[in-house]
Amino acid sequence: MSDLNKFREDTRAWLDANCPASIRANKEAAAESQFTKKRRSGDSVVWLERMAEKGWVAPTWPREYGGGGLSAEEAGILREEMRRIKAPPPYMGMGLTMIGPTLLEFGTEDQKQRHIPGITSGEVHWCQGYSEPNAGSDLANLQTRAEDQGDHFLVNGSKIWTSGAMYADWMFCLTRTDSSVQKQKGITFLLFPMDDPGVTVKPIRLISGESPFCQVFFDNVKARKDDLVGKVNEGWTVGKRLLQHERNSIGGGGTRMGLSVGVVDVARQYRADDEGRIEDPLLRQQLIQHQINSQAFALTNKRIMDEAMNGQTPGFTTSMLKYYGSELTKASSEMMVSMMGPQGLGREDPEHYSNQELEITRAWLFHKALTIAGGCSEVQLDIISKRILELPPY
Amino acid sequence: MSDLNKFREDTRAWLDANCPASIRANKEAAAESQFTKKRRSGDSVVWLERMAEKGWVAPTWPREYGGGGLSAEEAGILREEMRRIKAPPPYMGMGLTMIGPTLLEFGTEDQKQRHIPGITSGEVHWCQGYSEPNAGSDLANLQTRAEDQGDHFLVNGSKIWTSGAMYADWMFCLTRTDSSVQKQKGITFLLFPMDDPGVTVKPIRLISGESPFCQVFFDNVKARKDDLVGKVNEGWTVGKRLLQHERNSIGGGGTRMGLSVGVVDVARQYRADDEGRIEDPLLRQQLIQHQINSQAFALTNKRIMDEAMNGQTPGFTTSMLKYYGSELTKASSEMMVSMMGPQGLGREDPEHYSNQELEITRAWLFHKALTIAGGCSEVQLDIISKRILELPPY
Amino acid sequence: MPLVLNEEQVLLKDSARDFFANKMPVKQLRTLRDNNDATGYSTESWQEIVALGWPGVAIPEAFGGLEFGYTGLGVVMEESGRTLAASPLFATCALGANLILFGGSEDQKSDLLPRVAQGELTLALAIEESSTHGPERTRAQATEDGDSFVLDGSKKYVLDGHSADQILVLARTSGSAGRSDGLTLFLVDPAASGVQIGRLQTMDARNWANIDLSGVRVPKSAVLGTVGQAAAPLQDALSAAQILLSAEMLGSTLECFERTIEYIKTRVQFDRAIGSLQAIQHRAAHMYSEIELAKSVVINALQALDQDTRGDELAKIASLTKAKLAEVFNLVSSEGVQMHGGIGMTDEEEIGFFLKRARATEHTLGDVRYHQNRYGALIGV
Amino acid sequence: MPLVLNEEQVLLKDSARDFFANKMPVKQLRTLRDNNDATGYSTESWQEIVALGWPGVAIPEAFGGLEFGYTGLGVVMEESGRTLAASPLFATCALGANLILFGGSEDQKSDLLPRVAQGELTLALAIEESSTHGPERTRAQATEDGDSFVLDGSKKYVLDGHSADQILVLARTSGSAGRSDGLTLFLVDPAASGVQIGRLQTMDARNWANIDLSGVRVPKSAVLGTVGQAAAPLQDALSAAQILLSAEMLGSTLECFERTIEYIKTRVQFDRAIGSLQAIQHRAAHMYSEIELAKSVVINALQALDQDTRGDELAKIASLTKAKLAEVFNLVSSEGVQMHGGIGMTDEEEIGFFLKRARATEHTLGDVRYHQNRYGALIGV
Repeated sequence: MSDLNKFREDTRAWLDANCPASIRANKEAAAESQFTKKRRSGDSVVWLERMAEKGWVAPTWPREYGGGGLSAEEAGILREEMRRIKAPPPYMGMGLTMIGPTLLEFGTEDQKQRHIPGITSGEVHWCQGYSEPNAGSDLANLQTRAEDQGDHFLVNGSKIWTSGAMYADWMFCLTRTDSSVQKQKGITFLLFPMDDPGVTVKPIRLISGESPFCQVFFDNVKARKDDLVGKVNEGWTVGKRLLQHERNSIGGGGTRMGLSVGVVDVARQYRADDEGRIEDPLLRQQLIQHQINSQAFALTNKRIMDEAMNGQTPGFTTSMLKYYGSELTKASSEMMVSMMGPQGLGREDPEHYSNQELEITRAWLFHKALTIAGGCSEVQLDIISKRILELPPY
Repeated sequence: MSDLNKFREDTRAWLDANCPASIRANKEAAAESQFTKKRRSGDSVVWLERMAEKGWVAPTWPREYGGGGLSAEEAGILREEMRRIKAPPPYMGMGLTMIGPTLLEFGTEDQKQRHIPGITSGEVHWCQGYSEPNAGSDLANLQTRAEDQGDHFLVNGSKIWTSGAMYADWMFCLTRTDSSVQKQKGITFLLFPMDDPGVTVKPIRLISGESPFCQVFFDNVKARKDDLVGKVNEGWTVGKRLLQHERNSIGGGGTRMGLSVGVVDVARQYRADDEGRIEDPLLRQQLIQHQINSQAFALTNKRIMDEAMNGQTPGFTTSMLKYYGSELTKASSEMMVSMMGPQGLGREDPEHYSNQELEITRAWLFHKALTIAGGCSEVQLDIISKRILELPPY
Repeated sequence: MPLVLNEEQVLLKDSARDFFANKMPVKQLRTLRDNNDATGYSTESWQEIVALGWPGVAIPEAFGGLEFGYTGLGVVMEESGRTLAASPLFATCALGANLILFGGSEDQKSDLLPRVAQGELTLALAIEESSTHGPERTRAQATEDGDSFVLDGSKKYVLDGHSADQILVLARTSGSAGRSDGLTLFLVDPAASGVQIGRLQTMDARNWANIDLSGVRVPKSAVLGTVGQAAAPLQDALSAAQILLSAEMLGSTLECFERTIEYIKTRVQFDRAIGSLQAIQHRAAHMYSEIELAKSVVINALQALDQDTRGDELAKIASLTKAKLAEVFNLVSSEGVQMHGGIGMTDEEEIGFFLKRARATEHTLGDVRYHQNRYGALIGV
Repeated sequence: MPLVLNEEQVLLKDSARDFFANKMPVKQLRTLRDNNDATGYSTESWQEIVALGWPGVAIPEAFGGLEFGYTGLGVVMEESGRTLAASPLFATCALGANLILFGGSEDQKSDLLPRVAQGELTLALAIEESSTHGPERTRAQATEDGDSFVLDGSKKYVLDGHSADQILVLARTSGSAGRSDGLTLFLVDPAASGVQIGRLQTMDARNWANIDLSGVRVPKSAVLGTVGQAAAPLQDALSAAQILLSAEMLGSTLECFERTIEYIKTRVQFDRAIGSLQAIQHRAAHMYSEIELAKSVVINALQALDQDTRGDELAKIASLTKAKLAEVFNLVSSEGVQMHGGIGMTDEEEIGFFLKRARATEHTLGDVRYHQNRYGALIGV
């Protein structure tokens, strides 16, 4: 038996023994995976603790910081085996997906030791201080200042679109330390705790209703010198690298983006005849066109991954995937709301609208952000023009 | 009885007596209206001569140059009465629509006397020397040089898209007389005869087949000094003014652009069930959408004319009409060819394709030019952005 | 007839513009929404509208109105659309009053229309029974019983259904669902026994209600016009309402577009106003062109109403107009949010209100597909 | 299976690219057209293709082919699409040979396929009878008469119908138009008595013919496979051909796009390259994205063929692929002409050839609507 087969057997046995039955195939438990330990209770805590002990909160990270030390193949097997029993992820968040990998690459030994274990144990939640009210897709155009005060920096300004800031313990933050140079050149990447008395968090209400986003204000917030990542004025390099992790996670890749139903389901529910065929010919047409594009897009995702495995670098094709995927997802919720007619117009009125209806209506509005956030569609098209097609600058 | 009613009665009587029966409601006769006298025969000559004698080739132009001296109302009545008996226009061409009005406004008395009567008698055909191979929509970027030789200019260079150059007697032409200044400032507007030995005309074959367009080459062509219109280096003012006459005549305004059938006819012929209802639901949908836009566009043409009558200046809305109308016409022939399936793919093969089929296929290809010629769609959108929406320059 | 407003209409439009901008800005709708206001519109503002005489703009002088025509009412609706003003104007004047005018007896007109014109009576029309428009699908039953009719059925998406003084209910006195004969309209008191009204919370923060009728007894005098003959006047009244709603949508579209153009002129990204980017400009110029078409179909339709065009010819014009306006309003409001970027996603910025309203108006009295289909049928393709 | 070419396929593709660029540039097609060439393709170039072994790329070794798979044939088709090369490759190899392979008897395969692989036999398939695709609509009759069948009917748009050595004719031995049972394929000698072939002049300058069959007598051995059972192998062969045609369309699309990008980089208007204009850039970037999708569906479909996917599953993939490619090729070629401006309108510039070819390929073996509809039916909506 190969080592990988052995690993699969062991993993399966361990998961069977250690993943509490109550949280398998359980939607709420899956939602709780975004919470740190202190916001959980019961089996969800047990699961997190057991996985953290194995290092499987961050399976491929080094064991010395609480990771699992697994190879990519082993991690793949772990994912498969977890999917098999419908186990939720033990923990999710920007610590794992963004700042963790960034610190492993750019952080000092001291930073790794102080910050990574809190992530791999699911105890410390991180949020991202990137966007600013006036910056939009022009991220580098940031105004939040950090002043060197000897052993620390003093941070003043504001960040927006900070997801989950109300629950975050720490922030990784792009700050301006030099305004006299080209805007990308005077940026510094800092870490600081959210319980600093100078931090104020204000939730943002969206057109779709409540949201995880916040605006965060800084009034003389202290960031320790040894929480500077990379060098002073060279934070843009660190920050851009981290962004590559983000771009792939927005856009939805033409998928349902968390919706429990797809566009064909909705068409069948609201617009089909007794045999499930869509009555309205135009609608049927739109639906087919959409399914063709979704299928072609899914194949494109696969092809580009396959090419990457084959040694071709995807490079700026990620911009194409972000552009097309986000437009596609937006179009699908657009169609769903349209098919539901007046039943797609409800606002938090569970008496007259089903949960599914309200969910889709919220998603329709929220999906308008997909083509705006993470580099809007226009910016992605600019990148394709410049970087891939090598068209002259406008 | 009012004067206008009297005028209508007289006109009706005169037309009844003078418009030969053989050319009424006659397609070929209508096509011949683009020819000068020397290229016609029979009743078509009679009709031109009689109308020219009345001054009704150019009904509103001054009588002293061979015009009819009619008021706008009278000219309207004349048009209506001609329509009533399906009389073809006595003569058409750029002399009447473009250079004639321009000379009446900018020409010297000598120029009017020498050039206008040839137009009002339908004896002298004009062509337009504007576009150049490298200029495209950037008309002012012209290279054809004119050198001052004392009593005349020597013209060298080339013009393209010169419609009807093979039959033209004269050309009105934009030439470069100063290359050291901003490109609009060194342009001179000249007239010269096409039988100058330095003029060579080469017909252009289009993707749709034979065309009225030519490329014209100038090798030391002489233009008399007294055929300079306006001042040296100020020809752009004259040329732009003349262009306003052109812009309205291109684009087709969403109409059939000379096609004998409309998109609904074609749909009925190729894709309808026995009751005339379009079978293919998507096609029906596209067709309806197109009819809605055509109807809305027709109403918009009317509204903008009505507003102009009401004292509002249409200004740059002509750019919108050009943009939308040309896209609409292009879309309509696109649909027609699509509906005809493989029968829409013929190339000059009357054995296997009907005349109508070949006509539509040619029109489909030719209509691709509508959004390119006379200021392409992109230029019209630029004009709307800058002049109407007042967006900052890019 | 020239497709332009006459001087009086221009004056009326200007004063409506001022009124809605000053008295009923978008902020008013936000406040109504955030307060879960029970009426769903400002009764104070409505009284001001009444004082201006606008409920009677389109009502003939013979019935106490100003007889200023549909174009007059249309320009008021258009301006109300600019600020998304919530008021009984649409349900009562554009929908209810027209139905009475086209379908009521002389007595009913003389009784009801002056009260509408005076702002003393608000109306709602209960027709829809499912999420797709189509009066001929009506299943609600009206059963004759001596001197009364007894009404049973469920009505959905009734505009102002929770606040109107009287509800016009469409029910079937004969025939079966799918047929347009046998339809009858009844004036029903919302307080009558057996009437259950449930107000909906909709994303555009306007006022729809579902209404259940269970053994509701009305006298025979409550029949509007003639028993079984509602279809024809109903079609005309719906056409008129679709046109007037399109006028409102035009105002919203224009406002949304102008706000977006203003925004992109000032919003700086990568050191330049985003309105200076050609790709944005071309999309803006395309929207401009579509809006020009929208303007034309609206004024044409209002004039057709004023010229007494009725029946299928009016329905054709109404469908052309509503289909085009829904398409353009959807386009402009979607692009409006996209061009506003992140800030456009927040509830704090008003542009999102236009996006929501675009959808809600599309689904009022027939969506794009419904009107495209009907237009196609009426032009015979 | 990873959606990438293997090394051998890459090598084949590279040599095909060189071959078509050097030996069969677009200029060749222009010359054929301008000379009204009787064959409609260069027999010399075809012999070179034969020498390279490409007619047998997808034919199993057992029948004298290279057994290099459909992906192999696909990359050759793709590269031939770049120069719009006219040759018997499509009608003979992608269409005819597959039909024999899927539907012929062992004897027929052993007899015919090696001759195709050797370039000794060219084929044409006569199925269409009207301007909309749909083999089940076949009305052409085959009447049994002793040891023969007698064929009567009219066939349209037969690819290479004027030049092929043998014509595969679809006719009805039983059943009626609209049914897919009762269809039979016959091998017909174009020189046989009663066969009338009229070559069409099409705008893409490729080779279609209409074929009339009037009392054409063929022996029973001319039946391909089994009498009345042609529908299933025909569906598979058509799916394969639709996929291979899509590969060709992909090559044309890529070439058209690359030429357009090159052009806008150098074409100056108003003192700047038009490719520096953001509105043009965004349209180019959108096309790029669509083309990426087109690439993915084509390689996926070719691999599915190589993995022996057949029947409705293959039909679904074929319709997805052909529908997407037709849409993208139409888009890219229309934008290509528009972005080339005036010069793009001239016959002298080659971009117009791509525009015409886009339409012609769309209408070969089912247009966008046909394939969208079929895809919808196969995914059950």
